[in-house]
Amino acid sequence: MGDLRINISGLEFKNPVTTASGTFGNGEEFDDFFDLNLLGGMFVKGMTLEPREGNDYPRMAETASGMLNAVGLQNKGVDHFIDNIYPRIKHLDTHIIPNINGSTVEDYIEVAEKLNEIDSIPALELNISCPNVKAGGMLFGTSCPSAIAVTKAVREVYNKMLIVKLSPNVTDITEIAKGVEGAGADSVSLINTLLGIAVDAEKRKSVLSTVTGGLSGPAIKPVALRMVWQVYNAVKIPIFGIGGIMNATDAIEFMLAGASAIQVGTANFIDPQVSVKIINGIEDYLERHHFNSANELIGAMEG
Amino acid sequence: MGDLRINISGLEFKNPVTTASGTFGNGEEFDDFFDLNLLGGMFVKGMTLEPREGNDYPRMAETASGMLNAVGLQNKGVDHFIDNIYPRIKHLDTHIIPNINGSTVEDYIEVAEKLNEIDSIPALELNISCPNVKAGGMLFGTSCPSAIAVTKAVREVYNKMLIVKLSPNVTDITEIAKGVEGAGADSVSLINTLLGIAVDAEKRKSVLSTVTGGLSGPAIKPVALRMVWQVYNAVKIPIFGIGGIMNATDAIEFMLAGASAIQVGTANFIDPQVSVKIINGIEDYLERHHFNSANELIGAMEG
Amino acid sequence: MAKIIKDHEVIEVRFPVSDSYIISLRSPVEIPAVLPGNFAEIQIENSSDVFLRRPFSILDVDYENRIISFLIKIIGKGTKKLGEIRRGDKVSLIYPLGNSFSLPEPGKRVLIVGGGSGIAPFVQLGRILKVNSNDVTFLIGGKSKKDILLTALFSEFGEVLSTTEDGSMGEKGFVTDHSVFKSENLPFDRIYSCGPDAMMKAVGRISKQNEIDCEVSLENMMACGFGACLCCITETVEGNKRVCKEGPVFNINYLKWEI
Amino acid sequence: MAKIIKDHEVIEVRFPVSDSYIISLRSPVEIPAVLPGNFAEIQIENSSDVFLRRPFSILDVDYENRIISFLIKIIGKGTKKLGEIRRGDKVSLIYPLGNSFSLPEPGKRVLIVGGGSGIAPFVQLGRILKVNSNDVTFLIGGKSKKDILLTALFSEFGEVLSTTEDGSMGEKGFVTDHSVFKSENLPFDRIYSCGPDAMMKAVGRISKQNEIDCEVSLENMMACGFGACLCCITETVEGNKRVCKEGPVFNINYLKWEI
Ligand SMILES: Cc1cc2nc3c(=O)[nH]c(=O)nc-3n(C[C@H](O)[C@H](O)[C@H](O)COP(=O)(O)OP(=O)(O)OC[C@H]3O[C@@H](n4cnc5c(N)ncnc54)[C@H](O)[C@@H]3O)c2cc1C
Ligand SMILES: Cc1cc2nc3c(=O)[nH]c(=O)nc-3n(C[C@H](O)[C@H](O)[C@H](O)COP(=O)(O)OP(=O)(O)OC[C@H]3O[C@@H](n4cnc5c(N)ncnc54)[C@H](O)[C@@H]3O)c2cc1C
Ligand SMILES: Cc1cc2nc3c(=O)[nH]c(=O)nc-3n(C[C@H](O)[C@H](O)[C@H](O)COP(=O)(O)O)c2cc1C
Ligand SMILES: Cc1cc2nc3c(=O)[nH]c(=O)nc-3n(C[C@H](O)[C@H](O)[C@H](O)COP(=O)(O)O)c2cc1C
Ligand code: FES
Ligand code: FES
Repeated sequence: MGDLRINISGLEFKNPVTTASGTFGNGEEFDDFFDLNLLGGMFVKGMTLEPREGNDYPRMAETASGMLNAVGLQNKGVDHFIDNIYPRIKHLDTHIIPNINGSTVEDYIEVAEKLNEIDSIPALELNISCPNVKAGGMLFGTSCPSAIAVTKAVREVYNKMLIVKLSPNVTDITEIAKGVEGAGADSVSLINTLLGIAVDAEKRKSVLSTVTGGLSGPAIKPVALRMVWQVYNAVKIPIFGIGGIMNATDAIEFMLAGASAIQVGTANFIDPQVSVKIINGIEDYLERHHFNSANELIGAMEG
Repeated sequence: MGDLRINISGLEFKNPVTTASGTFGNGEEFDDFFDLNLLGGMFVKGMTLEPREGNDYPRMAETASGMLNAVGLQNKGVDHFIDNIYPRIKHLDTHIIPNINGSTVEDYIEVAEKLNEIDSIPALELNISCPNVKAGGMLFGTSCPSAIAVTKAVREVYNKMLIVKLSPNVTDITEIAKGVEGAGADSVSLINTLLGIAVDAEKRKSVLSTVTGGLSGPAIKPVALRMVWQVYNAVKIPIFGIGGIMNATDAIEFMLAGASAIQVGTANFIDPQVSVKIINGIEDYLERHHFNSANELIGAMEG
Repeated sequence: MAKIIKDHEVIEVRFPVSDSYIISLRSPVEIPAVLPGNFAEIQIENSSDVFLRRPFSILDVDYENRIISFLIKIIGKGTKKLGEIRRGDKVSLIYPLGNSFSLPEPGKRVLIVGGGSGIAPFVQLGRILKVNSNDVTFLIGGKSKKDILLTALFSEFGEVLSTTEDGSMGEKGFVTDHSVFKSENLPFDRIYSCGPDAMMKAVGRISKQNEIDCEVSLENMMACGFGACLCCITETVEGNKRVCKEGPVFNINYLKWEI
Repeated sequence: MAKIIKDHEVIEVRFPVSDSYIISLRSPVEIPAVLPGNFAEIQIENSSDVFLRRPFSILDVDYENRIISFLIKIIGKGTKKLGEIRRGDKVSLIYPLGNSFSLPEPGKRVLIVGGGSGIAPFVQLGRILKVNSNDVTFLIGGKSKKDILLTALFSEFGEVLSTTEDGSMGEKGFVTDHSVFKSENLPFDRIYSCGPDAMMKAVGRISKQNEIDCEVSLENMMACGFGACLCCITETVEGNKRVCKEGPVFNINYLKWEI
């Protein structure tokens, strides 16, 4: 039986399958459907310093093989997470990784400082790529200097594993990846959603209250794979691959393109048990192709 | 009955429905399926100064609600077009618009000069966004200074309608759109394909010979609509909307988001008669919603 | 509440009228307890343009034979496709989801106002209210006679009134035009409503004016249906709440409705 | 050549073996003339992950009853989905597409080598060759007995030989191991082949060595199938050519095959 363990910057994941921020709640909603301890890790919903109500309804539009969302980081703030949510889920035997966001560098720093205090949280995902908030968010992730600045600032106050989540809405993602690597990121995760809109032709209105939203799902997989492959060839730090992963084959494609682990996003909405199926599917693949370890898949794609 | 005519920078199109370059051959392949004279216009396959063989096989991969192509501008050169192809199609009562490409600014200039000589060709589409060629191509379209430079250069030698086709693989498409507007473009067309890859998990190989290819089809529609809407709000020149248009509703969405006319691409492969259906569908829509003219749709989307 | 996600076998698709159908499916396992107001997320496969599951109220459950049914109105791609499914096909269902209607004290008088496919949750609600010894009046509205469905079923649980816009059945007009609302003191202790937004708001307004407790079941665009995505929110006095999790049933006083 | 794009009605889907089926469809209009080697582009609808049409050789045409049929092997998503279609369903077809096999002079001796679903074009070819008074030998290869299909049909037009890798039918081995190739002077004036790439190349090599004219029908990933996209090219002595338009049938000397 193939070894599914993956070591990412010194942190061991029991398998390469984790769930993407914003698509898995705090995990609790999935408790009904499978044993969360099976997961490699769990990226919880994006949090900010202060509570946020998020954007107005409608926040969702279905598109061809995908969906747009404009949730806009609705959350009760980092303190609520630490005091109320985390105690309820910390017993889980899987890595729980907060996803943090801010409007200013100071916001990011403060959230990171608070989370740094919590011993059993092994890592942080710095979201500099959310397309659904007015201030900050994606702006940090689409300019190289600001991506570097926020990464550096958080690096100074956070001394565990720092994962920076990159925006795909850029001309050259390798430039940003190299920038945050230089600024001290231990890993990058990509991609966040592509900026898109949906139009209601009958009503002659945009479907989302915010007009633009973030595109996710299988529609974006080719773009996500391309960016993972580009970044894999540009940086040395390990990559979490994200974007349209619906099954084990998709997950393996991301690993072959250079991801050390993957995050399952939108697929959770359609099949809340999909992550377990992906874990099992990777195991089957290793066996079928006579690999000893999932590590052998990373970047193993021939050009 | 609603008036379908659209005037774009002084050129009248009998309706807003045209076919996208590279997806309609030279029109001849579609002669079997419908009367080409019904089209608003026809953008012919991208041409270069010298003949090109294009990329190696495989050049195509199917993706969720889309496809990747890596054709790479296979064509017999502008002279062959002028001497052999154009004479065969010039009798058509629709605008035939060449799509031109080059590795250097000089290439673009030379092709444009040759086409400028042909009175009955009313416009040129300057492709600065092809992701499938090694030199030139998309590189012109992802940097603002080079997009401006090539537009300016062609503008000097070409005195009919100049349409610049923009790449979506950029951080800020409005910047490029404004740049080429300033450089003398009469219109912009967008989007070209998104850069993507496909991986064959069983063979652990990239599917395309070139690894990366261009993503088209309904998968990219939300991104394309977003860019059309952004560009509509940033420039004054009219827009050809392109990206995943499969039916009249899609076409109308693009017009509501700001396009003056649209180009049908990948959909031609699945239904070679789709353009006629779209023309009829727009007509129905105008009637059903009591519009007098298709012009009233342009940019009519409420936020 | 125990939830299941299982492929169910299609037993029957029946069209009482041309634009609505009742689909019955058999569960491979015991059906967990379903409360009135709960819904299911149905996956409509093999449709190139239906990516997400679709939420539908649970019409009825036959626990013994493990059969669950839905009343579905064709309004778009997914509902059309699902209606073309055939006996023996498999459909994946997640349920029971969402909260449920709260029950009044035994003996209280209840008005149930439904429109369109919004009547689906009221079969189970009506049955329970009858067991709970409530005096139930159903008021069903529609465009015309063919839109007034399930009246035979409802009449097992209480009186059934109706309105149609064209007057082809019951009183002519909207539900809120019905004479039942004309009396000074509305003879109800509780009102439940489900249907188009405008209808629920109008019913809510009347309830408020008459100080009658009113619960509505909201429709909404949902991506997951089980609380994971935060796409389906509605504004409440306590901020944005998930319609799929804290709802779909809300007391109108809890909602930030301008009525 | 007149082409049609039309919804066809499914008449029958028959599985002679578990992984291959013959599907027959009725055209709503007269079927245009179809030549051996022509193919159709079939749209497989309602499949969330089959976006493009799929190319299939035309197996046979019954002009009088307006019925066209295909022999299809299940190899992936689309071929699986199409096999689940039911009588009465509608399927959109575009045909006839591509070029066709060129006919030898009457009386010439012909060898036809097919493997897998690559035998489909040879029913029509065999029939025409018979009419053309050619002496035809069919050599059909497969993994095992169950992969050797249509032999009864082929035997109406000529002798039928076969090879299987497991020896369960005909000679054991690959088609190119067959004893028919063992003689010094191969008794054929023309060879046609269609099947897996490796098989066609092996057959091509033998043809070249023996200076026998050889035509092969190439498989290829196609986006359109009618010459519009330039996705389906193959290298020829005259540069890249479209397999769907200049092909799928090519003389091996025209191809840039290293054999
Ligand atoms: C809790 C809940 C219970 C429901 N119960 C039932 C039921 O018992 N029977 C029934 O027939 N329907 C019910 N619905 C509505 C049902 O979910 C939608 O009709 C269905 O999702 C439409 O799918 P479609 O693919 O046919 O429409 P689409 O093609 O996706 O959309 C067609 C049009 O309808 C709008 N629309 C789609 N879904 C919704 C929605 N959920 N809310 C508001 N507008 C929408 C779209 O914006 C679009 O304009 C319920 C909805 C919810 C949230
Ligand atoms: C001119 C022509 C005639 C054909 N005639 C027949 C026929 O008569 N009967 C028949 O069964 N098949 C025929 N084929 C092959 C048939 O088109 C493919 O089997 C089919 O497209 C596969 O679709 P799918 O969705 O099942 O496979 P997918 O799920 O799309 O793919 C499964 C695997 O097969 C590979 N593949 C898919 N299509 C092709 C292809 N066209 N060429 C090479 N590899 C491919 C994919 O890369 C993938 O690895 C023909 C192909 C061509 C070009
Ligand atoms: C409803 C929704 C909410 C999301 N919220 C967040 C978030 O809070 N923080 C974040 O970094 N990414 C968020 N994302 C992005 C996902 O984590 C992921 O990067 C993206 O959806 C692409 O993956 P997918 O195609 O598998 O969904 C969200 C995505 C969706 C669909
Ligand atoms: C096979 C193929 C070839 C293409 N060739 C060209 C080309 O030569 N020049 C060009 O400007 N765009 C080319 N394109 C891009 C299309 O014109 C269009 O911009 C893109 O496909 C998006 O539209 P769609 O989603 O409707 O296909 C090509 C697209 C495809 C699929
Ligand atoms: S639909 Fe996902 S939280 Fe309600
Ligand atoms: S498949 Fe499009 S040209 Fe051959």
